[in-house]
Amino acid sequence: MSDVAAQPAPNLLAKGWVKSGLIVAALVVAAIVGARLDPSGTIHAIFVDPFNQMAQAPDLLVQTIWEGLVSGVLYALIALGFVLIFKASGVFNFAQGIMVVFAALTLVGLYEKGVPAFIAVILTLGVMFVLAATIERVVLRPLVNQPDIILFMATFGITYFLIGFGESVFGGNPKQMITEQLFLPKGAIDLKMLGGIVSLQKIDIAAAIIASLMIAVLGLFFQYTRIGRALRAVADSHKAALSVGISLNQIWVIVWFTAGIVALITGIMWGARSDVSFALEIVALKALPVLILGGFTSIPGAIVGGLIIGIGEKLGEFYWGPLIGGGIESWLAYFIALGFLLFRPQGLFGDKIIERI
Amino acid sequence: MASAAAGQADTFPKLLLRNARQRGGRTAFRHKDLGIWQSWTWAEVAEQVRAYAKGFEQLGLKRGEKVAIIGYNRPRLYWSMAAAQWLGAVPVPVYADSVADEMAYVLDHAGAVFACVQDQEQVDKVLSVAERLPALRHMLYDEPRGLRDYDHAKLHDIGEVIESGRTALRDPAVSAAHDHEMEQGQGSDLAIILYTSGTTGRPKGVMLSHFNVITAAEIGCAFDGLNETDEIIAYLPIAWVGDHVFSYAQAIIAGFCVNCPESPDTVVDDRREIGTTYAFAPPRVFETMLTLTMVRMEDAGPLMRKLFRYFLGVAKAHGEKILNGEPVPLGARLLYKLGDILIYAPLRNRFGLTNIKVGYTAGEAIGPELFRFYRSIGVNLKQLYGQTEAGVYITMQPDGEIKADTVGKPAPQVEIRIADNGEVLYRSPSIFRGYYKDEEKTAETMTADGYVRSGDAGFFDESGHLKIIDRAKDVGKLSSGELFPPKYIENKLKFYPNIKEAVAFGQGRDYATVALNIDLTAVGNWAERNNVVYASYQELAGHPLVYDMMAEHIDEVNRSLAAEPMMGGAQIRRFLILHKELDADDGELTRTQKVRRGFIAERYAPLVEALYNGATEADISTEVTFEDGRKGVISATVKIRDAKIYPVTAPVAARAAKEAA
Amino acid sequence: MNAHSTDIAGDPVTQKGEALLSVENVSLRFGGVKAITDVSFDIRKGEIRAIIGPNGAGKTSMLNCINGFYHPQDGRITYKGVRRTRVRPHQAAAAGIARTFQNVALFKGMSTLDNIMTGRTLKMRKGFFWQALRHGPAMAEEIEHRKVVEDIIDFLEIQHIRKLPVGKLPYGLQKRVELGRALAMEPELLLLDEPMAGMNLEEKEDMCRFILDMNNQFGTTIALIEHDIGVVMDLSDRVVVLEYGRKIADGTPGEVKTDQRVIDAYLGVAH
Amino acid sequence: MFYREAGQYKTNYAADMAVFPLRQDRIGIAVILLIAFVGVPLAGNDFFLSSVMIPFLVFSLAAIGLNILTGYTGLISLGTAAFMGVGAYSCYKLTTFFPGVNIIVLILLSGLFSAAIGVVFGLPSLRIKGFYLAVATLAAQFFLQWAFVRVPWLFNYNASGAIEVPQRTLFGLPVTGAAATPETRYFVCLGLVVMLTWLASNLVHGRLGRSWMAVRDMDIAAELMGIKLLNAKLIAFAVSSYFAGVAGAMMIFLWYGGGEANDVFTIRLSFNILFMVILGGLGSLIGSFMGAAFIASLPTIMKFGLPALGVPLSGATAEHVTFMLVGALIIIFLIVEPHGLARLWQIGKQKLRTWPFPY
Repeated sequence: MSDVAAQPAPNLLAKGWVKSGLIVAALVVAAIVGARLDPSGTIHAIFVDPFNQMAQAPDLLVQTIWEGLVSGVLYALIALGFVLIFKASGVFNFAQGIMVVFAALTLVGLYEKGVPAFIAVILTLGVMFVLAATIERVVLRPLVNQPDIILFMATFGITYFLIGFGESVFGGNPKQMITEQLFLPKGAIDLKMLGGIVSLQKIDIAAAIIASLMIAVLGLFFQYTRIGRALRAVADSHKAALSVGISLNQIWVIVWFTAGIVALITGIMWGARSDVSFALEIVALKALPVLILGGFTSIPGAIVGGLIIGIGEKLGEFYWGPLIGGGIESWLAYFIALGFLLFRPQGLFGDKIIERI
Repeated sequence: MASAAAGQADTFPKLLLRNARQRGGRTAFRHKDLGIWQSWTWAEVAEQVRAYAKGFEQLGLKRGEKVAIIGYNRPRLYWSMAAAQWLGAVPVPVYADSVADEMAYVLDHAGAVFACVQDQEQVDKVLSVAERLPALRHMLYDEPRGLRDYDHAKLHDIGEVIESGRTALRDPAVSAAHDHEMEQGQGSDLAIILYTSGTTGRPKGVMLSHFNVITAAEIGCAFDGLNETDEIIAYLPIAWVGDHVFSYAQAIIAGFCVNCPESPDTVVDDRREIGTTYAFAPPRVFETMLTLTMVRMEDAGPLMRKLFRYFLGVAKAHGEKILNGEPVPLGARLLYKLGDILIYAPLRNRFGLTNIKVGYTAGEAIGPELFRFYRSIGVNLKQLYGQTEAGVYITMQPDGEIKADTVGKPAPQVEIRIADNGEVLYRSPSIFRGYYKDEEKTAETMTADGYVRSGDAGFFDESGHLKIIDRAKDVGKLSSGELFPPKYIENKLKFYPNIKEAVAFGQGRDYATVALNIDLTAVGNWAERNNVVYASYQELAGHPLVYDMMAEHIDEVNRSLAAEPMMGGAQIRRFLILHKELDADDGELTRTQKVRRGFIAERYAPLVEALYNGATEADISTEVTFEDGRKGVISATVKIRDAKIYPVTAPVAARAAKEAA
Repeated sequence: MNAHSTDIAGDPVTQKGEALLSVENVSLRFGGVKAITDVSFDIRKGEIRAIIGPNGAGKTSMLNCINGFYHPQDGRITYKGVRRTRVRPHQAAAAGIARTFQNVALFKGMSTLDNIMTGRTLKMRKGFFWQALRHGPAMAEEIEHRKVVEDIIDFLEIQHIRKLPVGKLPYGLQKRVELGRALAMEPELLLLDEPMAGMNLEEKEDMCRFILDMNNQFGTTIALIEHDIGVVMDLSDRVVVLEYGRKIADGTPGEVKTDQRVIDAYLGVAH
Repeated sequence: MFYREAGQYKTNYAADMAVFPLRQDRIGIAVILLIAFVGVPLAGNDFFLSSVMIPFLVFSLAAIGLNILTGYTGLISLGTAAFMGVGAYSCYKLTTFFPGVNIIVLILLSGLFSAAIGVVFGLPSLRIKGFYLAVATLAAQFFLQWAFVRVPWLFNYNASGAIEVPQRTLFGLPVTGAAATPETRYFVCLGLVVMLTWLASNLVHGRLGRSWMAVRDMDIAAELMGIKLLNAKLIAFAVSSYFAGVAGAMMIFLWYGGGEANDVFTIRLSFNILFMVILGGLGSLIGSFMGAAFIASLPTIMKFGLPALGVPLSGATAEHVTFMLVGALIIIFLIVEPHGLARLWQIGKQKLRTWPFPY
């Protein structure tokens, strides 16, 4: 993906076009936003009031940041799945979000069919492996060497198929995650701090810990196993990977399976916080701005990006959202990412690209 | 059709003006240039030619002087001819691909004072021999590319010459004088000198008058009903009589449109775009098209191939009859119609022959299979026999009387007689006035009573169609004095796909014999089907069953020879199959794959000897060159067989046909 | 060529022999990597100027600086007497600098004709409205430029591939189309980056002919990078030799050929 | 096979540069138009017109819009539905402000607003490319979708939050609103789509189209040809959004007869239109129609076709199976012909032209 971003010559922002365009963009957003604002004290409401609130109720600020942190972790987990696949196969896997839902649904569905919880987990892992192998055989292999956009579209196909398949098998109704059966903690810890109470859900703490653990494991896997090194090699060059003695097809199965494991864990965590249903699909799209921010190929980028997006959007929603009617969570993440992108087209951790001709 | 008109319009410039008056708005010339078909109407062409002629005059061209025309088929080169004729000068078209030396000879012999050439390449060629051309005064070119830095003292852009003439013609007095100059021309004036590319010796300049060329063109136009709606593509050398008559004379007489292709490489595409109604091509063009068809069809899907083969079969069975208007059962007619929708019409479209009214092939013998193929898919392909000295037409095939193995009946106004040695002699109003600056050759060629010796041997068959056997000088005699036409026999044999090459012997001998080469692909296929096992060409060639097969072919050839007048004596008595393939690397074939009969007779002398001494086999060892250049010796014992001889059935009535004509 | 051919000739703003473009003390770095160090030379109006040197000598980078694709950190580039060090590529194009690329950079999804037509973009003026109608002025303009393009097609002898998509053409023809596209811009300065790379002898001869014809007939100034020393010696008026981003020689082909440093560089003598 | 090219020659550049240089193609287009204008209204019932043909036309127009951006200029957009929404809401506001102006004029004008918004969201395209840009267009999708819900001014402060389509007439015939017959609406849609397709075809065959494709195929070389990348890209965004906007206005005013952003202009619609473009064929106007026909008709075929084949399906299951099949078909199509239906059509046409030869 050498064409992801280009910065052939510096000083683009100095050029009139972009500058005036940005001003227009800002004006449009401001106009729409402005229409929602109380006409009196607009500047005060935007630039002073929120910070006042933060200072006055630091406990609320901490609570908001924590909320953001947790959803950020989950975004980061989805983004992680993307990055794994993108790094190893150059495929922009749009189906990652659905894989999360599908994994969670399978787990719950198996449990509902009477399979013990942990066996269900193992079986689900098996299902994810079968899925990875099938995708490699049925989708990726015939499409090898096709342009990126074609592979991208194919993952749309996978998405649709998995939605239809999942709903046919498990039904379309939202389900409850089997949190207790997996010995995940429930309830909340209330911390007294900063003159108020900050409530931390235990499951969220668990999620943060498990996510950190998983990232650590993945890091070790990449660093110290033969397959892991091969995976890193393949990210640089397909030929290099072949020289390690692992076929490209095997590598694809392995990455997709790894992404499947990540998806299952994400699904469990997410399912524990809300219902397990295909409504998650839209939420999963949030991983995309995370990717923009972190760069498509950087695992640390995915994590940091996830946290920035998670915290940023919660803060924005909580302190500035009400000013314009709320619900800005649906798009704020994209704007944050876009803002970053205009200044660093290759993402936070992406490599600077020198375009050659 | 134009005989009456020719009374007044007896030269090409006059006919051109007639066209400008009668059909001024119709397209006269098209040239695929810069991506589109640039077009000129008759009125525009007449105006251009008129101005061009004035430009010529300004450069000093005089009545009777010669103008060389060198290049591929370009409108402006055709106009150069007309413009020269306007002034009573004589155009001398020259083969564009001839090397500088040949060109120098023709230009010098003709005494060309002007040369109108296509491009830089031809300019360079002429300049390289300029010192041998003292008469040459000016050179005009069509394409200025690359010529910018040349010395323009004697070099002119045709466009500028025309422009300059046009400017001069603004003066009414000059204009009138210019037209008067043209009026001076008469039908009996020399219209053109066409140099024949003689296979031996220097080219000879065939002089044709306006009357000759106009008559010839009218014969053709009337014969096939050509009119102003026809389209022709001009791609054959402008120095060749066929092109001159078809693309210049007939176009002006009938008023049809001449289309000049973009380049020699794009003729096929250009022909398809135009969809010519009147076409001419030597057999090799048709052959290449058919070969390409078959090769491409090999890559088609199996279903498509089946369909194709099936309908080609249908076409073979009924196509020609339908084209000839003969009765065909309704079922077959419907089947053919279906084939037409599915295969034939698309094929004709691919060949660019969709709108074809009549197509001609000439120059050499066309294989009957090839000829029938085109006719069977609905292309009205005909053969004609012609020569430069005849102003082209000698014999033509009338509609409904088309045969693959004859060249047709004498063309209108042409009289033919066959000399005792089998040579074809002809006489018509369009025959040439003589060779330029070569009285001796002219006298050799013309008989006292005005017949022209064609140099070809032939005979009339029972229906009055002329069959050409070979060059008259190549037709030999057996010791009995009967005709022995080796090439004719060889060609008959080579029409069998199993026979790749044949060499006939018999000159001065008691009877005719042949040595054969089998076609390894065809016979190999046959062997596979019939479980004949063989390890090499030599083994297959010596196989008794293969000999039996060849014997059958020879039997058929003998039977057909027996049925033909004067050919009965040339039946094959004995034959053998050579143990090796004749090869150009060994000098047995020319590089153009023609057998070198004399060389072969010498090289395989023991075998030839055995053919005549009654032996049933003979030993031979020959030196061969392998593909990697190494030399080796092949030895073999070659079997010789006798063939059956049939009693001669045809009347010895060579002259009888003349009355039929 | 026909009457349109005069359109292709460059506008003789400067006298022949005068410097059309001069490069002074130019240095270019990518991060810590020095691609070009302190290189100066000039290109005179109407000449064929060759830039040669071993792989990685910075030749292509030099061309990239000239047409504004890279911006050198130091030094100045003057074109037609105007300093243009920080020019953008499309501005360079508008100023009459065209180029071809080492690895053919054609628009693969388009036909030969359309590729060359894109070279006319800067000369086309009709607005959006007329283009949307594709009748009247816009069509007249298209036809006018099509004529120029057809002259180029004729010049380069690529009539038979006029309507074929360029992606599937043989390499030699692609190079020719690319040259046609650059020529369609009616450039004053034409930068050719290895125009003959990967060609067989016959194709090379054709290409040499086209380059010389272009130079002769239209007066186009040409700067070319080429590895085939024979070609360089035959074609060029003057040669500049780069090695490791530095200029090691500059002069006529004859002078350069006998320069010891050039001989060393090409024979790989260690420094 | 049916192509008889012999005798079709061009004597001027205008004919040579025609969009359909072959006579058979021109006849084909004429026949299709005849069927569309005469055959379909005569043969189709109301259901067919309003549930099959009108959606097909609307989607086709939107697909053409996206194809100009993605297929011709190489910029992926996942925000088409949002730009359609801008058109729909603009049209709604315009009908409110200018009740006297002809509705067709307003539909055409509403595209301009969409184009303006499109340009704004197209600005990042200079700096970011490929999937980064795709994600950036999601910003437009979600922001605009949010705005449609949260800015009550856009829907005239209706309690329902939905656009309520007023009745408007053309030559006395009701074109929009409950009283408009499917035939009328069909004819209006058809007329608009035919006209706009013609304009799109003109654009892509001209200088602008070449600039777009140049940017798509090799942006660096395009810039060195003197093409200003930002200009070319922004014009592509503008034109693309214009088409999307008009399609959106048509969708609400001529097809749905009213509706709410969250139900209609969702990201799923954006995806669907992207499918149409990819399956139909990137960089092909005909492909846009084919893709629209395919994607738009698939659910209907599933709904009515499978039971007809004897596969009994409940409504919900049918929907699930439809999803699976759509997903599978997308993958199969991509594998069989990554360049879409248009390429298949091209190949078929080439076969017919070279028939009986394989090439």
